[in-house]
Amino acid sequence: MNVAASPARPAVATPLDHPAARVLIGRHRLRWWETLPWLAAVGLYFAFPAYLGFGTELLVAILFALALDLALGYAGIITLGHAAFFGTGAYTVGLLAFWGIWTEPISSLVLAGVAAGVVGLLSGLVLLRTRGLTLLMLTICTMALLEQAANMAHDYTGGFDGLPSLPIAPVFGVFEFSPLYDNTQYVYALIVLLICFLLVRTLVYSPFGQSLTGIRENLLRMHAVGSPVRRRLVICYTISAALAGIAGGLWAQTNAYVNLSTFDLDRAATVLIVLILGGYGRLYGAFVGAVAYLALEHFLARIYPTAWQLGLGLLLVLIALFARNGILGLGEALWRRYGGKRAAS
Amino acid sequence: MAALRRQTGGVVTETRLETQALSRDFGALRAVQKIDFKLDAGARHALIGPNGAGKTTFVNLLTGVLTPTQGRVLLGGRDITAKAQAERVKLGIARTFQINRLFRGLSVLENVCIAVAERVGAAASMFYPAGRRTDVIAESMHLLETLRLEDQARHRVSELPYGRQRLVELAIAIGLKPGVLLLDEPAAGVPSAESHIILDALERLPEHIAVLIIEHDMDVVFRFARRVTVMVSGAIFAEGTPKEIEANPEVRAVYLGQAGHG
Amino acid sequence: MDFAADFAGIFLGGLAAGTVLFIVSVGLSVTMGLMGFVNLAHGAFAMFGGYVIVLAMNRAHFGFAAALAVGFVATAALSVLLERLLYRRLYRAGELDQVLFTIGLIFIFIAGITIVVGPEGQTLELPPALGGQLNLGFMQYRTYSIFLIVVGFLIVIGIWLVFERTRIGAQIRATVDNRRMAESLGINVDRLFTITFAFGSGMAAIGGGLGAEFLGLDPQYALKYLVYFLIAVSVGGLGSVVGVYYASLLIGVLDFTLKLYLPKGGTIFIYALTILLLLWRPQGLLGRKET
Amino acid sequence: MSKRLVVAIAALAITASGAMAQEVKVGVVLPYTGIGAELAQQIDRGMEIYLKLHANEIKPYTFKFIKRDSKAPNGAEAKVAVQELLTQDKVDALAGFVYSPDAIASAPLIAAGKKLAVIMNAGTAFITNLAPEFVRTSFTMWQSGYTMGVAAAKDLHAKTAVVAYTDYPPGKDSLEAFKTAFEANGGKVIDTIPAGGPGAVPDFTPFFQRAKDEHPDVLYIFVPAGDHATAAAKTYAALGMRAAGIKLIGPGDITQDIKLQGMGAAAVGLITMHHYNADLNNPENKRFVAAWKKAYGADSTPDFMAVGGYDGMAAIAHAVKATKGKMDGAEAVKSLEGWKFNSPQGPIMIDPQTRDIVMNEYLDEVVLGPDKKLHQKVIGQTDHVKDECKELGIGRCAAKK
Repeated sequence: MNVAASPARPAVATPLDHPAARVLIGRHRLRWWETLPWLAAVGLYFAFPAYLGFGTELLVAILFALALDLALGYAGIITLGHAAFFGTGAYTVGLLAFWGIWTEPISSLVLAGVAAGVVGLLSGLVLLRTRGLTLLMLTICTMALLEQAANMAHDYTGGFDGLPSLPIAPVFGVFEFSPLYDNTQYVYALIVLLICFLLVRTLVYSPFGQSLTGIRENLLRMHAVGSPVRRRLVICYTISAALAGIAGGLWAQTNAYVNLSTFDLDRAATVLIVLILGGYGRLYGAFVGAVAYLALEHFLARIYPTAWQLGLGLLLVLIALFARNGILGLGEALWRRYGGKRAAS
Repeated sequence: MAALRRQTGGVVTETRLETQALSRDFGALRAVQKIDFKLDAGARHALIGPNGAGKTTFVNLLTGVLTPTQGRVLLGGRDITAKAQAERVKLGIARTFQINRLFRGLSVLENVCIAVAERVGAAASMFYPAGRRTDVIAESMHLLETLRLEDQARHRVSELPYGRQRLVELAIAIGLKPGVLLLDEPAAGVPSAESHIILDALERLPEHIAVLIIEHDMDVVFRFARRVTVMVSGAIFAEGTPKEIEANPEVRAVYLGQAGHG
Repeated sequence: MDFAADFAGIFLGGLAAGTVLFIVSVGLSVTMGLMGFVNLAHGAFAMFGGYVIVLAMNRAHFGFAAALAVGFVATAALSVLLERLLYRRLYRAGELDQVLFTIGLIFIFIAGITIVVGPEGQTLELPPALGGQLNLGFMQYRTYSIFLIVVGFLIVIGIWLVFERTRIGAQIRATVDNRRMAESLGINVDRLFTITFAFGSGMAAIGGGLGAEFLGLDPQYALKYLVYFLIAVSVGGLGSVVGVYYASLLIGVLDFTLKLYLPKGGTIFIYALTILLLLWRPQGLLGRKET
Repeated sequence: MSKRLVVAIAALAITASGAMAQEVKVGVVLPYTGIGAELAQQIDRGMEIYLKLHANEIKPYTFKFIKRDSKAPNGAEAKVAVQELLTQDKVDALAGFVYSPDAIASAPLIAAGKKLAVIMNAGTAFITNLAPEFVRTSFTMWQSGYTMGVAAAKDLHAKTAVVAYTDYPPGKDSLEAFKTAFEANGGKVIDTIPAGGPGAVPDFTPFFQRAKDEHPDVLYIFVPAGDHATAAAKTYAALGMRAAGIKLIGPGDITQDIKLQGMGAAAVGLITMHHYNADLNNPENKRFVAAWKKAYGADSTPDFMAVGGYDGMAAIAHAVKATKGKMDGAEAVKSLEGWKFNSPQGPIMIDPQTRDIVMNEYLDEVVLGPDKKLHQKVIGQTDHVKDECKELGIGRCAAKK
């Protein structure tokens, strides 16, 4: 922890001992509670084996929300078109498998990520010149164009009905996906999520991630400190798109089908809501939001299949009114108010 | 470096930043017209003028936010007119804004770290924790100490009083280690009780930096500047030492007369 | 049918389609431009108004004009209530919190209408005078389309006059331009918001009623046309009434023409057009350029 | 509106017979919310009316419905619902499936779960090939489309036709079916116009204007029932196409009974081909409609969706009795192969090869009745219509043995 001492003044305590510096130095270290979501996920596997189908959907949703968080939560790219990449990934896996070209799951996922990343790069280069409502509309329209393209190419994509009963090879040639019991799918999805999560976590705590935060907080200032803002945004958008593509590929594999819904506004809007609900720009918002939203939707719909939207709508309105920055934001505010004693400064 | 040298009062100085016939139109409006301007190394130069005189437009032309309709911008003798804003920053032109442009949700230290990381070229690295770049953190912390902001280093910028926020604005610019520093009304909006902290900080700026300050507050101008340029209606109206400017009856008529009591 | 009549037919059809888009979207443009509030629930107000209008006609046997008036008033009243109680708290929140809030509101509207009225679509029976064909001298055309075009034109003239010729219009323009400045000039921005919001929602209601002939009316209305409203607003330029009018008509006519001659392209045109228009003018046709 | 999760139909369990009431669990997967909510309600009620009218025949069995919302037509929710119904609730049979993607997404699960799955609406032809447990009591788009193609050429004496269709699989299927039959019988389809998607209702004016300019004898349209169909009929009327000598025809989806009155006078003269309308004159239908109006109000009416539910419930009841309540998947399916039933739509049968329904198709014309309401008058009838897509082995319908 020694520093090249500044020549100007003999330091009594080095600058790095300052609490503010200590916060920054230690921020990327793993905390004990960060294991909790993963323990919970493992726990679910053993405690509720009957819910693994829903659990797998949840894991995919978390991954998708995490991908969006990188672009929206960290870099402040407000998009309602992220399903463009989810769909690209899903159709990459789907087309390869359905037409018998390639069924090996892990390499298919990589291809899904690459395909979505390319789409992200190309669209990002064009779209990220704009901001605000304009960017939002451009992302929606790009997504809609891809959806229409997939619909028009129905001889290959199956159009609205999609591609059914995809043959997915066993993972490592050993672990087969059973349609009825999602044990393999669940574990597979969990491991993919973990790997992607570690990547995102590394990125956001890197100087690159810090500069994305800077772009989100004040774009003009980032230009004024000499940051190549456009390039950073495009890189971030591309990575985010690739991760969304992996999420889409994973969805296609675990469900063994793909259809136009992977491209639709509903999916893009849902992932946005999930992220805002959980709390954007804070890694675990994707987890909290996905669990809260999807679980509520799932179980409310079982109890009250004709009007579950009422409960969901109330939840969203209440969180928006009373919590800034989602459930995690609410938790943080409560913690600050009642729980955490502020460290002396 | 083919630096330009010239004689000013018997001392050899070096021109850091220069404009030649710099103009900018907004539609039919000529906001800046044919400005020839020189900023010397180590200068403490003030740019004054009534509202709408084109001062901020001029600064935006210098930093590359706006592209000129005509004319050139030279840095150390090198033509940088075509360079983008970010490139000019790398070449050593930093600025502050009239209205704070800070990373409001981040801590004071992080605000400075972002600038420093960008300058030292750390900011592009993606797979290495920012927390391990202790050189960046130490330099930023040190800078805060010199500005006497260390006690606020942990606070979110949005929680600070306005005067301190202006200081963070300054810290970010200094963190870029500029050769030319453009200060757009650094004391604007700061309550008079706090304005001394800004002035103190300005006086402690490293001597070699060429500083151009846009300021309305004449106390600040006369205390800080060694040279003053008066801009009116997009053109240079007068230039000289503070004493000369104060004594210039035409300047008094168009400008000081209306704002001179401050 | 000769070429001129063909051309006129296309043009009128496109104008009618664009006018519907305009009437629903104009309120959204003004409120978003004025308050910077991302009100995705605008379509829900249009839907609510449409339901009030249809139910007033079908169950309470109101006339068409009377029902439109009732729809306007009821929706404006509801929006004032919501603005005072809920929206107001979120003016200073981030746009994402506003998105969350307004989507939540859409869900509540959808569930509410499903529970109270039912999931089935409602049909609006036009007065006989507006059905059928109208003889324009050189050709026959759908009476209701002509009616819509005229109404849309009157609305845009009306709003323009209010904006340009009245005190409140001047205040709105000043506030859209620079809110802080407007406040310092003593404009009661809060009150202005409420009035504009009520008016915008009322207009949405009228649009919901007038557009039901083309767009139908069911609980999903609030979501399924949202993108079109946003397209009109973004292409027109935030806060610009005339811009939204031009954008709606432009999109209406181009989309109509392309669909007629190249129907295989499906809905691709409207999205491709939007992308091109927005890349050409990111701030919208008549939006203010950001500096 | 207040449907509970579990609706136990137990009213019938009381009457003496000595036998222990045995409960059969049926998982019902329908879009209870969203754009399909109204369709779900029809099917739901159709099933209930069947149980009401046949309380005596189904003894000693009782049915417990476990209802799950399949929400948007994307298959994802339906798939999770089917999975949980099979693995958690251990249902004896599955029923519902309004949207084809829902059935398609669930197919691998149903094949693995080996339980009878009765499709009560989803009309994409090839679905029943995806799992041997699928039995369809509704229809495929080919049944009405193909029959209409024949009738248009033979009964309506049309030489040329333009087809305008909503651009999604049912629309494309219907187009394909109509075109195949129409051209096989001497007609010519001169243009096919995709007219928007199934989500938002498009403005049909440009599409119909194009059709009008082409002067065909008939304009065959397939659009979703409801707002789409109403808008299409109104546009047809507003453009004065009837006066221009163009007949508007289509499958009966566009004159769905619950939407018929809303279409107004514009619908009069519309000619459709379908297996059911609420005005059908047979004793089974009279009993069905009467029971319906008694239960859900005089203003409400069943439509072909409801009949799909009614017939599907009949199929399940038959399978339950045939397997003595065991409901082994293979046995249940076997008991339905060749099963005949006297439905409100007339006599029906399950094709033993394809597990698709075989039924009568009626050529209907919309007329204004003396009660000032719109009715459908049968002007022609084709008996024992099979799914021609599988008969002809077109595309993915080609049977995989």
